Amino acid sequence: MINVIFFASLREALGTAAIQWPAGAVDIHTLTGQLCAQGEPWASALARHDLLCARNQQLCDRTESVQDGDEIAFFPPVTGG
Amino acid sequence: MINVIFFASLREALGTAAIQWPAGAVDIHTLTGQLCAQGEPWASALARHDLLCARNQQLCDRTESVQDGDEIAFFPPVTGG
Amino acid sequence: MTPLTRIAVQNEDFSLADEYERLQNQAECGAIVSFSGRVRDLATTPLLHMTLEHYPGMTEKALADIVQQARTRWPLGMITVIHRVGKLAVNEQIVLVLVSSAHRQAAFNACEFIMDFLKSRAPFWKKETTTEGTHWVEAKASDEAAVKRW
Amino acid sequence: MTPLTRIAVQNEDFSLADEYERLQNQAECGAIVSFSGRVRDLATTPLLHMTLEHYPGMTEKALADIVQQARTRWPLGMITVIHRVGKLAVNEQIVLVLVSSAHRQAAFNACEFIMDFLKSRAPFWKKETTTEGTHWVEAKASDEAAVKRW
Repeated sequence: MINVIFFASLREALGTAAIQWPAGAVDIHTLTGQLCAQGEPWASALARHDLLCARNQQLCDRTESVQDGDEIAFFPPVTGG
Repeated sequence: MINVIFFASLREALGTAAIQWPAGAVDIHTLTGQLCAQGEPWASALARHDLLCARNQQLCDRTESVQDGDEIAFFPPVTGG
Repeated sequence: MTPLTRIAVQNEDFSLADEYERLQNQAECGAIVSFSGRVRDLATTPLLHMTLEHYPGMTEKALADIVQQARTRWPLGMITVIHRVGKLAVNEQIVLVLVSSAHRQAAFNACEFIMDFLKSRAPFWKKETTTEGTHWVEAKASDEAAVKRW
Repeated sequence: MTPLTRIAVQNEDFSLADEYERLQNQAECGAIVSFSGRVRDLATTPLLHMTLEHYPGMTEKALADIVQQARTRWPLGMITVIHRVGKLAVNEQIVLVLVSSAHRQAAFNACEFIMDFLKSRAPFWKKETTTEGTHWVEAKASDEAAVKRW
């Protein structure tokens, strides 16, 4: 399984902070497609082109590969400091 | 009269912190020449090409004009901070 | 021995004085630059408070990574990065970055570098509560541009 | 009303904490950058102490002028510049520059600008006393170069 987590406005739009998702997607791009295929609110919320993602707590591109046991996070642009 | 003052290593080289000098020099360049004409240690100490000068507590060039009652300062490059 | 890097993500307020005191030990590092950021009320509708969310675990790693990048670029002594999370009132302190170095420009550059990358790469999100409701703060293009300078 | 600019040339030590506290009032200025410099012992012969000479009267004017130049370049809130003179031991604080602004980059730039110009334009001179005698510190070409950047 993959632990998929969401933060800030994305978490609120999805109404969930984390889901367990079956392993199988080769990369984050594919995983995003699988999540969007669930319909709304997933398709709209994950369509934001400025969303960032991280694999195992490290910022990465959508081309980053995904493996069983990974923690994949999606979140809007950060606004700390 | 002009109040001419010296700081730091220049003050030590001249052995004096301040002198009263008759007005008459048109600019600081001329004044410097008059001071150097006193011989040593003036000629050598004031020959340092990196010496800075100030007229009435404002940094200036040697071309700055001099008037009766002015305070003219000579000093080495500053090293504060 | 005092560790060279101190990173903290916390609810509690911090004291610049205490953190500065900690950096005083290193005789060879004569230059200390600090940045501190506080909650501002610049909106047209009065700000009641701000809530800072973060990504526990990743936040500390991201900050440590940014500090490490700074250390590869400049000769630095001690570095402290503290970022608060949770509910913060107007005028409360949010973030502190302290950098010591033997060289003034290195300390300035590193402190600004850390702040620039913290703003665009560390997983924190601000939500503002005004008299008219709550909203997430939008990221600024100028912050992304600031990162591109380095 | 708290004055926007505070300039002090003094024998006594200063407290970053106290000066920082003074800048906390301005709600619109969320960014505060500070620089502090201390006496370093980097020489090959051990430094016993340092003596700072200055040009009373001109020093304060030169610092006020530098602060004024910074204010024409960036939108700034409160600014504090404190420089010590007289005899200072190794590790003692020499100089403090604190700048507040609504903008992070403005605060960083102004603090660095003030330090660069203070180093090359304000009439202070350092004399070091080591175990082998006393000597005046030489000005560094890098400090003059730092001023040319602006």
